[in-house]
Amino acid sequence: METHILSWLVWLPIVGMVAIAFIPRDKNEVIKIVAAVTTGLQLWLAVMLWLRFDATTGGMQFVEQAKWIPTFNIAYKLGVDGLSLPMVFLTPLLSFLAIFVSWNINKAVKGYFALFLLLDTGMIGVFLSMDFFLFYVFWEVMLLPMYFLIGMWGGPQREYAAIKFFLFTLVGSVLMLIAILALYFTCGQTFDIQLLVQTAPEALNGVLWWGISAIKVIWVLLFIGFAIKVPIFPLHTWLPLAHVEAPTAISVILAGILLKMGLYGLLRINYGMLPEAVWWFVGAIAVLGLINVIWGALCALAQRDLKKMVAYSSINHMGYALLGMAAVVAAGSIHGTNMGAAQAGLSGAIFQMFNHGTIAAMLFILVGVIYDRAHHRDINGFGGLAKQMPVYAGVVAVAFFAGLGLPGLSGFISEFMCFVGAFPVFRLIVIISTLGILLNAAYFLRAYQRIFFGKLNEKYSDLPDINGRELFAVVPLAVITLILGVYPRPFLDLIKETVTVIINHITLYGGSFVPLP
Amino acid sequence: MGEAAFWFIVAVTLISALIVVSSRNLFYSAIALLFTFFGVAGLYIFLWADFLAGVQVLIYIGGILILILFGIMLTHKITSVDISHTSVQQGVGGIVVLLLFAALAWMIVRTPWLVAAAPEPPGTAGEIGKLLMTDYMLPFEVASVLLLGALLGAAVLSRKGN
Amino acid sequence: MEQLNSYLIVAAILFCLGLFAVITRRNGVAVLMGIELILNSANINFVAFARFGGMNFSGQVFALFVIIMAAAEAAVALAIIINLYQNFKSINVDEAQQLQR
Amino acid sequence: MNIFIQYALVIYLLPLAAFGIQIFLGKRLPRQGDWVSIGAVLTTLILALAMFAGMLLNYNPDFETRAAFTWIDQGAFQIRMGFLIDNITIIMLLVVALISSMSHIYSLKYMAGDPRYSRYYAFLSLFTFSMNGIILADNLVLLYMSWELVGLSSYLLIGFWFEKDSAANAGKKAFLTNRVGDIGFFIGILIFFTAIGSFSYGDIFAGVAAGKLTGTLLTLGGVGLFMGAVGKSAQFPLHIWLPDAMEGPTPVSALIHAATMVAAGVYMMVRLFGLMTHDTLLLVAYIGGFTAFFAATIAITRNDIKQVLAYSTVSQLGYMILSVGTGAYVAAFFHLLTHAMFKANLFYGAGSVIHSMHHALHKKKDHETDPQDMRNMGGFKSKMPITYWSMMASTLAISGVPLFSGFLSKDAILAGTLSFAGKYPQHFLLPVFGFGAALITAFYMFRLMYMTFHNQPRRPDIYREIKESPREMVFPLVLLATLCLFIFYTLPNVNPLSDEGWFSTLIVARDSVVPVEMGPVIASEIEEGMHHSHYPAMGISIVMVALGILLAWLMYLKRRLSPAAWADKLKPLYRLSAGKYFVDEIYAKYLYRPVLGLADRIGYLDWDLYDKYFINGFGRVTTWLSTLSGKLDYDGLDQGIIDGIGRVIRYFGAILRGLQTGRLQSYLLFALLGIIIILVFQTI
Amino acid sequence: MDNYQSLANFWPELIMVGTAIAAILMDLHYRRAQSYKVGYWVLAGLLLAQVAIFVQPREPLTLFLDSIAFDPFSRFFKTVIVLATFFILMVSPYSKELKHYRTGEYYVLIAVMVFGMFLMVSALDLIMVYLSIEVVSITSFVLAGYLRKERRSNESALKYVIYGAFSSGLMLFGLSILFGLTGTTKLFEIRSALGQLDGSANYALILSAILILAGFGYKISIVPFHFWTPDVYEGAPTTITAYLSVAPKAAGFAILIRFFHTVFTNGGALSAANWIGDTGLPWPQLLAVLSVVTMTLGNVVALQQTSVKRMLAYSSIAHAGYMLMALPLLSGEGLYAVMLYLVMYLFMNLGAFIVVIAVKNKTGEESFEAFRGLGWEMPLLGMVMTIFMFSLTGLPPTAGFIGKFYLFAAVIKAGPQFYWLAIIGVLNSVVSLYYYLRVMKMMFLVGEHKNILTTPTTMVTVVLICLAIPALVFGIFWSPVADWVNQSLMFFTQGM
Repeated sequence: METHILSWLVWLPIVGMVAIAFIPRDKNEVIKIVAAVTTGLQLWLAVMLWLRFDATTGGMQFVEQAKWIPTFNIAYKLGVDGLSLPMVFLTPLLSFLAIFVSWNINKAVKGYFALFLLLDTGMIGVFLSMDFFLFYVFWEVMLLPMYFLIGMWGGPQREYAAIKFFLFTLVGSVLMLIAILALYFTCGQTFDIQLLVQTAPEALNGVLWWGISAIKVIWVLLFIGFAIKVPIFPLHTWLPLAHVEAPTAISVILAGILLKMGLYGLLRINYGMLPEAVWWFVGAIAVLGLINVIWGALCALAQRDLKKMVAYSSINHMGYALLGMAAVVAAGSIHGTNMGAAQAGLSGAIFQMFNHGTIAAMLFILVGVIYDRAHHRDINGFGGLAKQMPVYAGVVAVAFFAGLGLPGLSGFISEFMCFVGAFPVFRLIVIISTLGILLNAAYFLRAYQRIFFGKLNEKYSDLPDINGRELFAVVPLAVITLILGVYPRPFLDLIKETVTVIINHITLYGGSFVPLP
Repeated sequence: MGEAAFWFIVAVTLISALIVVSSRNLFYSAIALLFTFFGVAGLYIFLWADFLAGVQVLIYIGGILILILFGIMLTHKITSVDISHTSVQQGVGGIVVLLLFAALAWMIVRTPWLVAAAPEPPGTAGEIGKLLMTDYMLPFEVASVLLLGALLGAAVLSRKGN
Repeated sequence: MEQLNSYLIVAAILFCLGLFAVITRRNGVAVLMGIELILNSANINFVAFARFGGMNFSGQVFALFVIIMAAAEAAVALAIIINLYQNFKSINVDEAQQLQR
Repeated sequence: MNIFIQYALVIYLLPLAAFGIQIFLGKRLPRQGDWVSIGAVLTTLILALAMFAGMLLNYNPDFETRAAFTWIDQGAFQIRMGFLIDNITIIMLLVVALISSMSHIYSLKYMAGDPRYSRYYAFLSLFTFSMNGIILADNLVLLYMSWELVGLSSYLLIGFWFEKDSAANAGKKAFLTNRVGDIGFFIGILIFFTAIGSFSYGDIFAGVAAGKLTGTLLTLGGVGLFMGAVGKSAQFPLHIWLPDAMEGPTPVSALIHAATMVAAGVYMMVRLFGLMTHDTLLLVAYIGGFTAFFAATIAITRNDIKQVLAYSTVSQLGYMILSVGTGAYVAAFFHLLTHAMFKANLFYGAGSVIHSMHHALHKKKDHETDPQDMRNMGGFKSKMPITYWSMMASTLAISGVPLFSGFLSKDAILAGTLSFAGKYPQHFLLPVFGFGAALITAFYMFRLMYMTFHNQPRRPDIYREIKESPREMVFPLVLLATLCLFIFYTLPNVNPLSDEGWFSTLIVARDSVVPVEMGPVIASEIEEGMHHSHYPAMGISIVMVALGILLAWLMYLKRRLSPAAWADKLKPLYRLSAGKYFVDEIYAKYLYRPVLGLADRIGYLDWDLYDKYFINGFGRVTTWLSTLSGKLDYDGLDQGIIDGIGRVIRYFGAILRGLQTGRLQSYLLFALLGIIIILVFQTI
Repeated sequence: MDNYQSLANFWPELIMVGTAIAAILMDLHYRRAQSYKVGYWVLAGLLLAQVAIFVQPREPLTLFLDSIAFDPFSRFFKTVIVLATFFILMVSPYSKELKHYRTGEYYVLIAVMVFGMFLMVSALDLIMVYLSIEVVSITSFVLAGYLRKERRSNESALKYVIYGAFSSGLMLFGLSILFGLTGTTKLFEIRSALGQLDGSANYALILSAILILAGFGYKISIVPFHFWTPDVYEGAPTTITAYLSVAPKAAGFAILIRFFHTVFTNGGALSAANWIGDTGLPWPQLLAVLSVVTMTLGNVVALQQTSVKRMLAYSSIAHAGYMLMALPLLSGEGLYAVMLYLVMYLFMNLGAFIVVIAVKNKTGEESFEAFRGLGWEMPLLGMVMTIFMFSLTGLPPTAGFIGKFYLFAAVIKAGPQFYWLAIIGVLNSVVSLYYYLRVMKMMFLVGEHKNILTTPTTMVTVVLICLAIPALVFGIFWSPVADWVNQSLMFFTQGM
């Protein structure tokens, strides 16, 4: 497109960041407004993109390409398809709302919002990059602001959380770098993701490294990188800590967007470039998904810290998406080419990514609301707040019920689709993981009861209800959750063709898959 | 120049070197070093390097050894009787060095060195001078810069006051 | 026994004695002496190789440069040692241990 | 779109609109907006009546109309959402609309003055909306979604008085217990979808008929679906939530936990009866029969008036499930219909009593006495005549006394069990359960009536303040009491001993679509058999009922037999009954606590062990101790894999740093050693 | 080219010698307080030398009868050295450490050292190899001990001189063996002589190569010849530490690459070159192991440090390890990557050290504690330090990432048998993150938020910015550097 809408999306926050750099440091309000306007504009662009997106094709759209470092075949290439569009919409949305969530930041405001905008660019860049090198650069660029945002504005253990987050993710991403380079040199020396998707399966076919198929080696390296971000058990322990210690807005971003990058990477890179390995590895994905579901739910059930509980619930919810992703093998001939299940699973996984983005964001914002007022998050330390803060209680109820997958709210549909998709292939795993639905309900309801029901804790008899600014941050998310929960087609229609493309690609290279019980 | 003379010189060189590394008295070490240098100069003569032998005597004995003696005196009160010194880690060091020597000796014995017969040259100074003006002119000049730098450095470090 | 190998062995012994001095002597000046031994041993090698390798004067020239360099190095090293002595009142190498953390 | 669909759409969406208005604007509307909800629900009642009238005019047993649209279209994966309307739907819609309207009206006074009055009506509307979704669904997805939404509204209404911990707990318990059933339901759906590729009833029936899903999988699918019913209809072993659900306001109990929502399970089984294999149905029958008997035995020893009714509900639902299991699913649906009326009425009556008690206690400023405990009542008959007589009508109905509706439906069920046992004699236990429960039902219901309304007042002080409830509460009582008469179900026939009438004409048994080689239970055969066992069943049941009433009469009215003495004589049994067979305790001990313990342990494992895994074993003891002391705290940097690895790295770092002694000559020595090592490495 | 003609292409070196002499004369002219002005004369000479480098003809030649090479490869390294020297000269007058001393000779010595390094990067004769290394060594001994009234500096100089003399003694012995095997001192002739050897001399060859490696290894501080590095780096004036960590290291890599490539390979085009190890010498494995050990040791020990300066010393060891990683591959890409890395490393490492200088100027300390809260107090310093630290870690979008990227790309390209090396390399950079982040943590995360703003001296600020901008920009757009490196290597791949 001649409008360069994608470039604008990516670079607008940087413009805002530069603008903020020139504002005197004591003009806090101005800085916040500039940040809000920047992300607001970005959101508007994202909406325009959504509206102009052509849902009838599964290919890349709005592609922009420019030479960058020709000697290494590195290009500046952006593009969007049904897989990335939801995330490209979600990123500015959450960024915009997070700006308002962080409105009462008053320590080093300038630095905070500048870093925040840098983070914004990094995130959206990951979803838009169609060049592997560019992708990696954006992937890493996020780390720096994230480190400072957690480390400087976080909770009591912020430094520890920040460095843990940083180290974990870096381990993953450096392994990813090795994989990227291995792909580059074995598949015709290109970083172009679209090109690699076409060439990699052929180029790597039959290549053995130390007696192991090269495809598997690269797959595993990439998988570790993405799994840490998702995070997939047992690489998840950075998450509770980082989520708990991060300031509210950053928890929102972490849960809402950063976790999705792992799944996005798996779908875009692992599924796209190494379809053959999908067949080999899919059982493990399903099992890991199951573990994520059950483990995350049980851990959430054990928590007393509300934010930590929500953090573990993220692990749990990502498990559903993994199950959905594993469903893609249903399209294989062994399962009677059950395209329906594959479609349901994969669409469900992508939908789950988006839904968890909105729902987890809501949850974290709401946790922040209560934390701002009571200055603690101990589930057992409240009680009877429904009477004192009825509006807040209502909104939290919406968020919690969305989190536990109540029909009518979008999380239900995506979880449902993930299960429906995975069931034909992974019967036992799905059956066990449905227990997750129960545990979900258990920990959410338990927390809700302890916080809101019962006698009002006298300590909090003058707690003010949620205020307008906070509501402004939550309501759009709740509305999206509700609308997509009742009528998901506006979303699902957009990703349909892309999902079909992915499934066809994977079945094209369908290997020998032995079904699990 | 018989074989006996050669072995005598070798013996002087090595024994004095042994004293250098083992004497507890720094002065004795320095004096022994003198003999070592002389011995090496003698070996040079055996090796048809008369010019080099002269240089060895001039620079090593006339220059470096004197420097070392100065060093000893400047760092010890001249009246102090006790300029002895001790050694550390002799055991481990000895083993390592012996190992290394074994490796070297093995190498020396096993390697087919480049050997070519040649007549004894009438004098070496001329040939060396020719080389210094042709093939090794650059190193020759560089050596002068090196000396300049060393001179300057030594001066900087040993200058009194500011 | 005027053979290449005997010179080489002598050089090797001298080299090892020099190394031994360097790694065991506590006194800086004594260490310096060890270094001189090492350099002399290398020089013997050069000259011996020159003699037996068909009277190749390159070796002698090399030795010459080594001697020059040794002089320069000795001057600098002694300057440093004297300087150290002025600050530490000792030139025992192993007492210079401030920089060990 | 025909008129039925249009009506259905309005019926479906109107309560939702009311819910939205109430939630957002409720408090600002005049009268806190109760008229919005009531208006909406009365409109649905009118529309439902219109549909009912349409059905009667049509008088076609095979009437059926559908409408659907594509809700999700992902190419190969599609979900179509839609309505299926047939006679069953219409009757069910009417039941829900009627009882819901009654509850709305009843609540006008019952809930007056509650601080969250508008919220209450909002939730009621939400419930009505969800329930109608279950009824109207033509596919498993909408069914499941509505199913869960019903669970949600039930959760909200049970826990409506959330300041009470017991209420909040009960709500949570209801939701979670239901979810257990729903997991099975969900798996059942998955099995059917996977085999057939569609969620629509039509496609699924066609698919099963075409043999796309057979064998054990079909049985398991059916069992899965049935598990949903077990949860929702409070069948053993998931019955535990329903008695607790009585913590909710009484109109809610009447509407949700007696008449409609709990019947959803039965409704679903009736709808999907054709998919059940013989084995599934056997399980259904036994669960139902056992529950009917089991719950009845618990009801005997309850002293809380609502608890008696709650267990009675469980028991009656067991009847229906039993009936479905024996293939007499029409009878089950018939009982659902009659039960909705009389059980709602009983609850309203109980509510009326409690309301009155409340006022009395309030006047006396007595906060200790339990207003629901029948031991504080007695002799209310004279003070609350309308309540008494309407409740008496319902009691007769539920006990199965001729001339009342319950007699007909219960008779049909019992005939069904006899017919089934006749066909499969090895399952003789089923009729035993049925008749036994009939006896006990009559007993505990009359016990309730006698303890509450007859004899001398046990607490004269309270008795003095008792008075009849206001109009808004009495109206539903009278209306529903009227509907307990058999006549409304047998018109145009007037034969108190036969259920022939509009109902039996319009609702006829359809045969299972399960392939013949799987030995389906043929509903029409059972129906056929019922005609033969009709009179035997009637006879036995009348005897049983009479026995039950007699026993109650002797014990509680005439005091010829002492309940206490009998309890003492049958002590073990009495204890079991009084302790509700300790199901809750068993669950707590073997289910909740282990799961919570597991969660704690996993959480601990995750955070304190796994996360600290690489740290040396000594640290573990301290963290263990700190966890024991209830603290999940962790100490700064000494945590985490990263730190674990970091520790290892730093440990080696310290060793390596040890090499950096600062002693020059050691350095030189190390360098020489290095050279030798390299040399060895190189020459080997 | 004969000696006389050679002079025409010898301008940069001549200019540096002339500069040194002129500086000595100027130093006589200035009084103590002004003696720092000598630095500007040296700076002028340096720039002149750079101009000379720039205008020189491009085609490769050998000068002084094959004594030194004159080629783009050496020109590249000379430019790197000039750049590093330039920044050091800019900053030195503002270092408080040096304020107490007459600094005229300091600059003269730097000029001599530059001269030595120029020769180092182009030496083609064993004598030149030896002498040039000695020129650099002797001057750097003196510079390390320049703060003669400080014990730390004395001690550092002593350790340096003994370690240096020891290493060069080892190297010399190795060179003598090489000479004995081949009978010549010219590298090209050595190669052809070695080419005719049969396997019987392998052992001597190995021994001599290891001893020579000790000499080079000491210059670039690879394990186990690194021991001097932390102590000397810590004791020396910080300006000199910064300088030592960049310029002589670059020169050391240049001479290592040239020497080993010229002597120990079959001399074919780089892409097809083979180690003489066709006879069975396991060079690649040796270098790979040394690289792994070096980077791991550097990183792991750096974790323990309490002084930022010393931490940077270890980190520079680790970086030597990274660069060494590309050598065993013996591919054009490998050399390319090393050279590119050196350029990137120049900016980030100098930058980091200059920040240390600025902090020391302010607080008088170099420990981590000295950095507490500095990010708030001196935001600019904090920002540039962030860039340098992230660049040293190798995170995009900084120059350090590009350097690492090329290194790892070269390793990966060499084939699966080197993947383990790459994986260890990347994991090492994760470890390194930990201690680099500690600096960030001290600067920003801990310590209260002060509102007093201070800035370092203007010139230091300017230099820092001049270093930070490339450290950032080359992370995004590095084509010019890549092209430059490419041109400098082009001829190399066709044999010298």
